[in-house]
Amino acid sequence: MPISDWFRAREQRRYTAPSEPPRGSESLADGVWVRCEGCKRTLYAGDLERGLGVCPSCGRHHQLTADQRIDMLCDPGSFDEIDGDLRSGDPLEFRSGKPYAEAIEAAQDNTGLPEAVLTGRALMGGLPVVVGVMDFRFIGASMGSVVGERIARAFESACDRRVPLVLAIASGGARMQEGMLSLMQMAKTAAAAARLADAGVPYVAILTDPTMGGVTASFATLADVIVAEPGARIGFAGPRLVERTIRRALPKGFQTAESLLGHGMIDLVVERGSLRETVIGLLVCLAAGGE
Amino acid sequence: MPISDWFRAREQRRYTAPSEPPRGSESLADGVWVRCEGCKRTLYAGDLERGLGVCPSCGRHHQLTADQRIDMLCDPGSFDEIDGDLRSGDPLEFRSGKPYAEAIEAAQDNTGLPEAVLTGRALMGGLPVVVGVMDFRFIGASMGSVVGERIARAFESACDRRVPLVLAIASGGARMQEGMLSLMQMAKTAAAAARLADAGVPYVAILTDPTMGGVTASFATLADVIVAEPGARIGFAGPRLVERTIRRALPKGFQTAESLLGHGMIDLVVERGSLRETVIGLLVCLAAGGE
Amino acid sequence: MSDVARRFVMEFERPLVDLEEKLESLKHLSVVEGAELAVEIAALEAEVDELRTTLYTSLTPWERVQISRHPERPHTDDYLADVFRDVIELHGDRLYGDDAAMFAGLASLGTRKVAVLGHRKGRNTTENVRYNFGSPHPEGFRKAERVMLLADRFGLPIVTFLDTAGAYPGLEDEDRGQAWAIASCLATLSRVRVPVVTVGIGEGGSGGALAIGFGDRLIMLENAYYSVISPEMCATILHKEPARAAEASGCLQLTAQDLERMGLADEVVPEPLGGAQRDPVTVMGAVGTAVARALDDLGALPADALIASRYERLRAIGEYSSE
Amino acid sequence: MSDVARRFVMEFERPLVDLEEKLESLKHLSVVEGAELAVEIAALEAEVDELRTTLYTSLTPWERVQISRHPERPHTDDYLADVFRDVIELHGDRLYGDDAAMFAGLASLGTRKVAVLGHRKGRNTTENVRYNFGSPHPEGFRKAERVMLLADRFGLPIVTFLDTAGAYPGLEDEDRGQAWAIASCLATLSRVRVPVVTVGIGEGGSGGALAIGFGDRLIMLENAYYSVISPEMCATILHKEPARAAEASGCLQLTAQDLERMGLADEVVPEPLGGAQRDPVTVMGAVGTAVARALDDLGALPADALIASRYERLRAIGEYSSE
Ligand SMILES: [Zn+2]
Ligand SMILES: [Zn+2]
Repeated sequence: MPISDWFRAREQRRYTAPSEPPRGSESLADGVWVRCEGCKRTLYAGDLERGLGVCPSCGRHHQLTADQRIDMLCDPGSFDEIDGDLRSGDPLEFRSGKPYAEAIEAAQDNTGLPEAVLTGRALMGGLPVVVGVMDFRFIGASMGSVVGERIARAFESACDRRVPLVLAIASGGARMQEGMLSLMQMAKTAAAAARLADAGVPYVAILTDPTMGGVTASFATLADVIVAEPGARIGFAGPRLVERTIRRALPKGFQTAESLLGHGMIDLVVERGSLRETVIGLLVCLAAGGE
Repeated sequence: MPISDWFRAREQRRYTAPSEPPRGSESLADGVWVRCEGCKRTLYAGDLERGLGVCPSCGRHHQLTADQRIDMLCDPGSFDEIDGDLRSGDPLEFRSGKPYAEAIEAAQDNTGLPEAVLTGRALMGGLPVVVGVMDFRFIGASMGSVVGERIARAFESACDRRVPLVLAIASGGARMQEGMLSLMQMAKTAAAAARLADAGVPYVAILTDPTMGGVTASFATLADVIVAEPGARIGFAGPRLVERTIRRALPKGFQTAESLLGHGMIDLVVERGSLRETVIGLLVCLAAGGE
Repeated sequence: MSDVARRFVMEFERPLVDLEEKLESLKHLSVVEGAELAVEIAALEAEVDELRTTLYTSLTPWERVQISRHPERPHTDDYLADVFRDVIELHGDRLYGDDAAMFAGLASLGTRKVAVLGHRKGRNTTENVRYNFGSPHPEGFRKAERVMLLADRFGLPIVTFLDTAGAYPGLEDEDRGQAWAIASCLATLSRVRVPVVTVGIGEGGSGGALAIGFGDRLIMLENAYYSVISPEMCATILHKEPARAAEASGCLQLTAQDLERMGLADEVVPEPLGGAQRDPVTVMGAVGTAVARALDDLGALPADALIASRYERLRAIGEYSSE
Repeated sequence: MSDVARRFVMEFERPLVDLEEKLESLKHLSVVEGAELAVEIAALEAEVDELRTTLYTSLTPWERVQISRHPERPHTDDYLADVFRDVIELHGDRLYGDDAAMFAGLASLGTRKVAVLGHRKGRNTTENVRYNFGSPHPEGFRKAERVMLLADRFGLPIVTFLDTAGAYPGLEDEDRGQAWAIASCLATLSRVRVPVVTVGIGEGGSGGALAIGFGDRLIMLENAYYSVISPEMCATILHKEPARAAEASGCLQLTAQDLERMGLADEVVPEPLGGAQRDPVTVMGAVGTAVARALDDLGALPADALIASRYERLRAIGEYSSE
């Protein structure tokens, strides 16, 4: 299906069956009007929504919810969640700042999601894939035990079934409220990624705004092909920490997708409107040799 | 055998049995007095010779002949040449400048060597190795068909016998008088190096002054461990070409072993007096795991 | 003929172009002054035709080198646009930078998916600066190696296009390990378990070409060259006179025909009289066909046999005697 | 006691040091003024002893973090000098640079040859600047990965020493792919077919420690820490007050004891009262023994079983429920 048809199909699906609003779709369409952080203009929420969260005025790619991301990436109705039953514990009984247990509950209430990542089986352009999407609203899409476990299982599921893995990534980094259990998710997901690579099964990562810290330094950058959305902030250390370290102002564009493309770190910067098509094109290529 | 004992043994061997001077040893000891290119002082040739070609005044590491290199690296009397019967042809009938056939003959007469590399089986600290040493006096130790063939066979011999390979390298690059046959020796030796690496057999390269062009860009830098002698000039493009390209003076130390160490390209810069010991130490380590 | 004046003229074409220009002005006169010049024009046309045929059918190696460098000659980007479909460029070495002088990507060739590598040259100054005149930095070779490994992992054949005067001889390139980057490409290219087909489309300059320039088949365009050293540099070394490049070109045996004779090239794709720039579409079509045919042949081999034969192919190169 | 004044004093040691200094001056007086102060001195000595014991046997997590950062604590270089023999440092990533903040090399441990990786900290300002205070650049991680692969190829066990506040958060480090370099280390370390034994000897700061910080065994010194984030940064994020690092240290459960309880550390090597800097030789000896024992255990496993168990070990980390 060409991308234009698919957009039309998606529109129809969304607007002819409005009885059940998609889980978590309120973020961008909270009110009727929203403010674009890029151009500071006030936009009609419906316009932004229809434009896949891309500002019609300045082109800024706003964060998407997990469900919006699934909708824009997967063939309609094809997403079949796996491991949706996993829930975070509070292994450190972390009480400094907002108690962790409360933070999780608030995030769940706010997003309607069980955790910061959704993983499942799906189709993309008719190709079976394993897909994972992260939702920044959920405690900054930080990687605790559940995120690490679902990501690792997604790698394993792709490996076992020999179907490509597509991850749409956003994250503030590790989830400090889970301490070392969180840090070790980096090693765990990287090990799972290494196994998938050794098995010769494709893995395409889509880095979205923002992708930082322990997630960038583990599974996110171990993909066969790394695609990023325009303007996405991508890095390891937070920009404020870098600024304090170097004691001067950061250059314009530092840690953006475009800057990292120039530094050789990512394969492609692709606008959201072409993203699905590009990823499908990549999967078709990477899966071709195995036939 | 500690290196000091070995030096003593070597001295004895050289001076108690002077009846047959080693092939090609005239280069450094041509007359009684030689001039050091490092400090411009005039040195007693015997002193330079006894110091393994290292200037006692400024420490400059002068080029060694293939035989001197074998003497300083291998256990006394252990070197057993292989493929010594290979001789260069003149496939392009290259006549521009000095005719190639004449250049080869002159080099053979001048050095007593059949070609710019000697390869063979030997012992180093009692360990069986395959060893190759290049002699810059032979048409700048450029890589033609014979050099490429002997190097490739050395890799294969090390691979077949599963003994480490040690190459003491010097070269001006490809041998242009053999045209594309010369260029392709880069791919041939690199392919042989790749096979040795995949077989898990150690390969230590010793880069000496100078190691340039097609040799640096093929087998020389594919070693598991790269050791260089102090002050050795190592690079791809010749310094004059680089200077013409960038249109300013080259910085001090450009393309030296020390500079490349700082740029992360080589493992160790080792003085000639410790070289044998260091290489043996490396071989002992790298060979240990296979036991 | 009206575009004669705008055409890029190679040194050796000058006599022909002078004649062509004379013919053109005669024709212009003829329109103005009547038909009395017809005989003279016809004679001149015959002379032009003869010279053109003589000139282009007895090209010296140095003249071929000039054709190989012709700015209007089809470049890697042209092949990507004309011969392949669904091209997805892959950027960056994931280590230091993205080198525009080296194309790397995935594409369709007919019904086949392949990885494509190629040196890039521009058509104008802006492009040439961007592509560094086709001379890669270490990050270009490291990107190429990354994509070789990607192709290897996913069983995609590799098609490479050679069009470089050589790796860039810059100061920082040396510091960042130009030699290391090329050597690593060579080792990787020798061991990838997928078919590798190389096409010499223009310049094949030394190690910078070789880094993506060998494999299971080498196809050369009629006027492409492949050489251990540039003719100019060879002349400089031998005679301290770059101007003796023509002589050096002959000595180096760098033409497609030389390579075929030496058994290094498997196939020479003919070009129209005067060079590929005279009819790029036909030439590119022929290249596409030749590549597809080579891939058909190679696709029949199991991977083990493929890399064994690639190794034997390399091992057989060289001329020497055993005394 | 005469070196009290010259000793580096950690914040929490101040009351003890004050008392020790008072005791010392009393003793000095006693020498000059006669023996009438003996009773007072004896009382003070008892008080000092009691305080010392209390202080050092009830260390808070934050106090342990301070001990882990003690400048006189044995560092990687000290272990290389004392625990290993025939150390050969290997330099460079073969891509961009050689990072002194990361040691990589080959060495003997008893009769065994191993590869050693370790963050490096200095003893003085010159060394600290040279070692970038133990915070590696991307080229440090890439060197480490290169040596991991070398060890893998030649079947050499890997021993790593953790002692870093974290990867360096510089501008060029980001541009050169700090995250990519760390991720690549993690993937490689997870799949090398040789035993990997990690020792936390001081600071274990976040991704920069983890890059060489997991494997088949994790041994922690009693006062080493290992944390997802530095206590100061955690306090800044939670409360915008770095000064609340003590509180954050407790919350993060970053001590050797915490790690052992959580099943992440396999063994805790005890330190003398006050920290490893009080008796480095004994501590280093104990570490050497622990590493050798771990390698003995692991050496019995075939490579397939080894990497399978390493993977299972990682896969088991995490706490969650299934609803
Ligand atoms: Zn906007
Ligand atoms: Zn001197």
